[in-house]
Amino acid sequence: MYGGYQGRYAPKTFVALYHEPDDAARAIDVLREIGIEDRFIQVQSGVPYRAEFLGRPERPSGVPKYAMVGAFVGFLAALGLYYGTPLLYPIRVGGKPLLAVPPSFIVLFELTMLGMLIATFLGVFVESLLPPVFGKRVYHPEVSDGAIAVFFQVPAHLAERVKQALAATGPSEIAPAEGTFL
Amino acid sequence: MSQEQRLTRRDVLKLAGLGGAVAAVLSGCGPTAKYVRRQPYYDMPEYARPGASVYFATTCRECPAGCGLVVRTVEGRAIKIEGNPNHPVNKGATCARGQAALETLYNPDRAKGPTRQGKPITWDEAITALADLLQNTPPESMAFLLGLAPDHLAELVYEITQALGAPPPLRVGALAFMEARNTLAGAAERVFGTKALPTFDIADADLVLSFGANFMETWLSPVYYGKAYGAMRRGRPGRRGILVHFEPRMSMTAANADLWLPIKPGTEGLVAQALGYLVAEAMGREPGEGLFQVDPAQIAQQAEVSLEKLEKVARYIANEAEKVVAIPGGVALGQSNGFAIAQAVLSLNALFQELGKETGVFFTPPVNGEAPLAPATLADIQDLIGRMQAGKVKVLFVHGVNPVYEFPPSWGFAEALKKVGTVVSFASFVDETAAQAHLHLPDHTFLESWGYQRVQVGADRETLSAFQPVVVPVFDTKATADVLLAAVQQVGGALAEAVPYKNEVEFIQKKVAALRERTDGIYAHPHPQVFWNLFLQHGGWWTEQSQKELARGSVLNVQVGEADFDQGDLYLVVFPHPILAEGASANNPWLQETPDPTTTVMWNTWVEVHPETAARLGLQNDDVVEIASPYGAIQAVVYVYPGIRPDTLAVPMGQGHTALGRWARGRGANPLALLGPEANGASDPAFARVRVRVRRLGTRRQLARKENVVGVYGDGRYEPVEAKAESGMKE
Amino acid sequence: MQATSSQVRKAVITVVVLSVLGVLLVAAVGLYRSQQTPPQPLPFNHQVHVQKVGLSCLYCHSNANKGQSAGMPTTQRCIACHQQIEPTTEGERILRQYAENEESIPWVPVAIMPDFVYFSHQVHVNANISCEQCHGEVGQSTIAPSLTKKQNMGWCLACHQNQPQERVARLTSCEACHK
Amino acid sequence: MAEMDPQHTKWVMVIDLDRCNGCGACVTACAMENNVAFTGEEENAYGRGMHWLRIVRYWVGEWPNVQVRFMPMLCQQCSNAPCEPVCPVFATMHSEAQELNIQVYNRCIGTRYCANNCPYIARTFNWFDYEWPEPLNFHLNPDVTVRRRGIMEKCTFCIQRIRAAEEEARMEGRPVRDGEVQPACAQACPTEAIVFGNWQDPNSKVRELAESQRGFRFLEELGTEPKVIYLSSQKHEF
Amino acid sequence: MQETTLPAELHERVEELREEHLLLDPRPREEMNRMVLEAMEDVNREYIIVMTILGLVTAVTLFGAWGYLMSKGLGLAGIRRPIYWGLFIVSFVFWIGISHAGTFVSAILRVFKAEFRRPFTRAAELMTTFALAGAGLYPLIHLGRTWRFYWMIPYPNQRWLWPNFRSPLVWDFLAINTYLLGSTMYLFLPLIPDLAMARDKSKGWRKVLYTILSFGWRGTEEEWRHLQKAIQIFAWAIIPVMFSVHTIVSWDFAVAMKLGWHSTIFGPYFIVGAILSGISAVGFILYMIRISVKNMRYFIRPEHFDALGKLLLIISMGWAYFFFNEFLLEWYGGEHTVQEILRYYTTGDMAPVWWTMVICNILIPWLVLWNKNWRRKPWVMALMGIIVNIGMYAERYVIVVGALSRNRIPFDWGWYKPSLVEISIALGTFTLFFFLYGLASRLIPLIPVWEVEEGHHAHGLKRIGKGVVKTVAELE
Repeated sequence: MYGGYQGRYAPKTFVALYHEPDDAARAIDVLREIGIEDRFIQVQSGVPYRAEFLGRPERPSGVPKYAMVGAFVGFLAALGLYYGTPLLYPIRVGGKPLLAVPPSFIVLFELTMLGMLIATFLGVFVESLLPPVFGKRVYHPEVSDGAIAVFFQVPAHLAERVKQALAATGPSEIAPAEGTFL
Repeated sequence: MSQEQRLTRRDVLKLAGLGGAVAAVLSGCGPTAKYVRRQPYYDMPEYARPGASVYFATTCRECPAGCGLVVRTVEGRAIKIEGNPNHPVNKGATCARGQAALETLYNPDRAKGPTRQGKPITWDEAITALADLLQNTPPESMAFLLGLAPDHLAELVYEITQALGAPPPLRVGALAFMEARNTLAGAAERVFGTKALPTFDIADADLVLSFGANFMETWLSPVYYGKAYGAMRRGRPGRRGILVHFEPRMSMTAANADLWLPIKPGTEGLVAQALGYLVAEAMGREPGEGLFQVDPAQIAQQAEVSLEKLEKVARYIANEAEKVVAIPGGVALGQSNGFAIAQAVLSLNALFQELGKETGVFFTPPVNGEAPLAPATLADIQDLIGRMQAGKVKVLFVHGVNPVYEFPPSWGFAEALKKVGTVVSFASFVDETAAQAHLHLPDHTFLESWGYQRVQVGADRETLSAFQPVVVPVFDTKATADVLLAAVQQVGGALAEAVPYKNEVEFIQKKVAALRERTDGIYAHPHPQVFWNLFLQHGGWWTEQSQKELARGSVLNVQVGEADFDQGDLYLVVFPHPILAEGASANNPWLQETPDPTTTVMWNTWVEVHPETAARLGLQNDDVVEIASPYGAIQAVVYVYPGIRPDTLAVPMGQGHTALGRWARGRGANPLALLGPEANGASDPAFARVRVRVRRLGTRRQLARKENVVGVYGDGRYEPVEAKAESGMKE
Repeated sequence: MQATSSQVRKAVITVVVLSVLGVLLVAAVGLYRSQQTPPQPLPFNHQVHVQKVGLSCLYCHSNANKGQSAGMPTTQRCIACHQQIEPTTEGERILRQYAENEESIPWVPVAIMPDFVYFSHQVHVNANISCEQCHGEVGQSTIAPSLTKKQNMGWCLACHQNQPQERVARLTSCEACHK
Repeated sequence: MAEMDPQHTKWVMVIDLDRCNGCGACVTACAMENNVAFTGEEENAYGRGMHWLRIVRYWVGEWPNVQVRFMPMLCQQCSNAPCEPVCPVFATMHSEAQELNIQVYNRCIGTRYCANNCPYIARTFNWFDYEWPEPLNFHLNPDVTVRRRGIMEKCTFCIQRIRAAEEEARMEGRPVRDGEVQPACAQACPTEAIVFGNWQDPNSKVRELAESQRGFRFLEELGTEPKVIYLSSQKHEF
Repeated sequence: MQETTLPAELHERVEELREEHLLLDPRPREEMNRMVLEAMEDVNREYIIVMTILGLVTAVTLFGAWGYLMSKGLGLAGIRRPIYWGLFIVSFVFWIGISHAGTFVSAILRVFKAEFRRPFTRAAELMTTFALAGAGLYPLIHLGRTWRFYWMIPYPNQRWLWPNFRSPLVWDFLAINTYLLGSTMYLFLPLIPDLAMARDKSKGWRKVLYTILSFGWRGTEEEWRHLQKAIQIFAWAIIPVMFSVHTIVSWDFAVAMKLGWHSTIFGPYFIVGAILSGISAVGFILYMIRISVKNMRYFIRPEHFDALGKLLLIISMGWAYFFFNEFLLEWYGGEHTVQEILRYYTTGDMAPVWWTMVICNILIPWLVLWNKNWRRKPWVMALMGIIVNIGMYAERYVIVVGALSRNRIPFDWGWYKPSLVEISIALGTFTLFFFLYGLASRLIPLIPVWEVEEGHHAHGLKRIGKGVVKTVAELE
């Protein structure tokens, strides 16, 4: 965020802590009124809130795409294993055809599902950029106590103004946020 | 197995793979550990190739029948026993016992070397001791007990005893008297005029009447009879021979019969005569016309058999059958009137001949007319035991038989043995007799031995069946013939002159020398060495052409009479175990593991009890019972057996060893303990005359059966499951 | 909190690196050891026999075209030539000893076929497969060779699958090689 | 088929139940040829005998007309073998060349599914590592793997003998002759009840026997297409 | 929550509702966090003693016995010809059945928005994972050559061999692995926020552990969005996987040419049986958690047992339906062997086990569970959990051992006696399960706090006339 700015224009991150979603939603409105774009605001919460609750922009999750790709890969793997490996070394058993169709559905199903589940699982981490191997990130530990932390980035010279504006929304705390390793 | 075996008589068997140290492959965890490690030869015989099989022809000595074998060996180890396809007795087949003979050879419980009073000695010491005995014992106080095999040893011992002036060797064995060989030969002499064991030619018979003869199991020559039976059943297109069997219990032979008539023990002779009467009647003969003077209806009642069934059989013989054979044997000959029964049944054959039917009794011609030494009679044995008891026997030599185990204890052999100064056993195993022997000079097993056997039953031609070693001796054993000859030479003098053989092979070569003159053999060659090689290669000598000559007999009107029985509640049938026979090979694990055909029992002694009798006595499967006769008692496990008369019990022989080895010792019981000393009229033991009481002991022991009791009999109860059996078998 | 986090990161990285190194080390030692030839009762030199003397493989391994096993030469076969040669090397002296004692030479096998495999040299030799095709250039080695090619099931199959069409089914069926 | 196809044989066994007298020679012969382990009394009493070939014995009828039927039972080498497809690792498979049901011991991992699925109960399992105390192990057949614990085994129609005969025939450039291959059981059988041969050979003994009116295949209705053909016993009734 | 608008005269009723329903009885998040953490950190002496005993017993009875079994051979188990599968497979099917609990609770109930699930989804999912861990051992234990199990895995190798994909055991292998991986991931995903919470609130080694496990979770909008989407996908996707697992297990039997097994209804029959045993086991586990873990009486209340009881009753009826179906059709057929199998089950040696099955799975649940008061008693439900699981174990025993004891050749029927080693291993998996569960109860938050809090947000009271009712807002 704000890459390239130095000195008093250098961006600074602050956190405002709320205990009610209503307050947090108002705070976000305030920030937006001040002119801080949505992409410079980040909300952390101990329970999931829908975007609409806090007046945040709806964005679709990328996880289903992973699921689909994973399922597809799993399906292909199953196809390869079920219909490919017997051709590599044909071994006949029990008068059954080498490439028997009915049992293939079982293998296809299982591996498709496995691919899908693994991809979905990994998708969460990739999409959320977890674990944070690339550096420090802002966090407020009270989030896990149910607080809603609203992080926002402002150029340093605007910080005081924003803080004052937010005070009206009843935050339990407004403080500069430091990135940490988690 | 680590001694260095040096080249012996023939370099043929010098195989370094075995001669050197034999060790399991080092990877002890893998299955390879079970194989024997292969090593390169020091000097490879030209016939051998690494990893390739070499086959040696020899003869089976698990029983005296003399079946020809071909033994597959690989790098000096015997791997598999196969039948010799050209052999006139078994024509390529073998029985279970022959198959398992490799376990006799490689049995870990074999005697490992000569011992005196249980302590190992060298063979030189052993031979010196033996020479000492031969020299310093008055000849009349020596006694030799030999088995029915091998014949060459019996003949050598006979020569030695003749030279010494000692009593001739007695050939004995439990199997021999269970087969009632003397009775059969005696009856054959009376009916057919030949004193020899008759062979019954059932292969092309239309009907076989078997009076107790368990000819498919162990009787005389089971593989010959197996072959003949198969041929009788399905050997001729469109003609199928029928088997009718009379026996109180369903033996394996009875199990194969089309009609099994469980007649009352002891009435076999009467039934045979009644049947003869009925056949003659059906063929339009008037009673009294040289026929058995009997009343069939009364006999049927006496024998507890349906007259109607007998009449049906008689009509079948009269109208349908061209060739009919009547066989006496097994338990029938062990009755107190066994000799009469044998004559009555053999006479039946003669009667059929008279009636214009074909019958099939023939005698295997002895090779060059030399008959083997006959088995001892009960009187001979009792005489020997009496002399032993009286302390008149100073030295007893025992080979090929285990009398302490094989003679019923009531004969008193074991006690008499204690009065013998020196007992010399030549057994390959530390059996019950060897365990009491002063000198134990273990012989090779037959797969390591030279020798021959004179075929008495089953061959239709003169047959001398040869033994040859197929492997080098596994343990430090020595051929008894060689040991005796070495002792004889050490004694020297007149004895050595009278018995002038350097070793066993020379003796055998001399014995077979006369055959070189014969031109009717399967091979002929005047040169001794070539002839000898051919002899070994073929596994013996026999004539090219069949010499089968069906014997003609005369009908004897014997008075069969009633059989006598001892006091007791139930008749007892003691029978040779179909697999283990008399039990000499009871230490062969696979023989123990082969299920008995009719009960599927393995590894133990059972007593067959009819379901009704079992219910009456409160017996169930697997109950341990005590069976007591006036002569002794044994414990056995109840097998509720649907195929036995309710008034009869049956116990197989073969178990109850107190020695012999880990797989035989302490297993089951020996029913010979129940038998008495009476004879059957022909000086064979009347083993069927005993009657017993049975008592539940309250303990149970699960019999190892291949069958499932529930599946076959229902939940522990006896219920014939006909429908179930039939569902799998199209009839 | 930061300190703890970086300690954790360091610890995790160290453990991963160490275990990778450990696995590599074990593999390297194993690989090295598997390539060593076992000590033999006498130092036999194939090169001398094959290249200098010009013996064919079948002279000593005479059963290769007759049966399953190629066979090792008997002591007699060795000494037949060597009794005419004055022993100069250690190996020749040891050989004489074995011959004098009438003992077979306890060669340590370098190629132990598993006991569940059926393999016949005869069939392969008669199918015009040269010895070198499987055994490599044994004739050039100076010590008892370790197998130059990894002989495993896939190695066998590589050849068996590459056969005229009508034979492949038989040659790739399990019972063709497994007993 | 006029010519025998050397690439394709169909081994068939005919068992004449009318000849079979149940003597058990086949059982022992099989064990001796194939290194079948013995397990002793206790194990056998608990149904753990290793017999590849057993003689099934049935009682038929009521006293005194009770009769016995013997039926040697072994792996039927089914063409549609139920045991084969259930093996996860192809340890049991169908040989196209031999038309046999092959058990690859060293591939077996011991799921025992094949044994459950065999309607003939023809398979036995190595419950333990069985011992052949030295020197009893000397007679072990080097052509047959000694199975260790955890492995399923069964009758192979003595495939080692088939292989040896085929190899010999191939070296001599001729087809395998009828009767040249004999499994241990057929070889030992005193009554010649067991006959073995190649179905593809139109002149073979098995072909002639199998076409008998008495021929049937056990549990044929299951569609397993066994390659053991039984000839039924027809006892004469008096 | 808008209870301020409720009139005072309804106060009593409100209190009643609040006591009844966890989700109407909110507590501050900090407090719930504290309660959960307290429960986790409550490593007291009793706990250590119990866990030590469980651990030692597992080490001996399961792993010790297994090692012994492997070194000697499967003969140590009571299996024999023709009963080649015994207690191991019975236990395998049993544990696979138990493993259906978690998925059923947290996937099916989640999809159908059954709100009462919220506090115990994790407890149930843990059961799935640990039951699968136990179940997964059995195919290995039961192998004759366990050390060769990897031949079932499809991977390129020098043998050029692949597994036989036509074998039900490979289907099994794939399905169990899919299910194990899937359900473990499904357990883990909703756990992340709770682990992050634990990370924030703990010290020492726990902090290290949770830092690693929570993957740097912060609770940002994106994280929540992706997580919820993923949970949604999982909830839908894991259901067919779950069905497939037990169906395939049933096919192990049903595809066999074995009378008593070869039945078309085995798939659904097994699934219903699995859910029956799973759900009843959840009841037992919840009871155990409630009595043995600190602060859990707040989270796990009679309402949950009541709901489980109702489910159990329905599923027991479903099971009875399938069971009757299977029995009737076999009874009606004329096959000798099938007739014998049924006779063996109902009046033969197998009768005690068969009747145990009928009584425990049908009779007792039907007699007890219709009664709301009994359903609401935690100990009753715990008892039901034990009884039904005894019944289900018996069912598997009957199917596996019973059917194998009878075949088409009466000569080769058999009987089976589990050996000490087998029983020891079977018991060992129980102790392993409880050991793992006990371990987990102190290592990860047993209650998904964020889900409970979400539930608190979603639930409210509404006055209708003079009454007051519970309302649920759809948050997801």
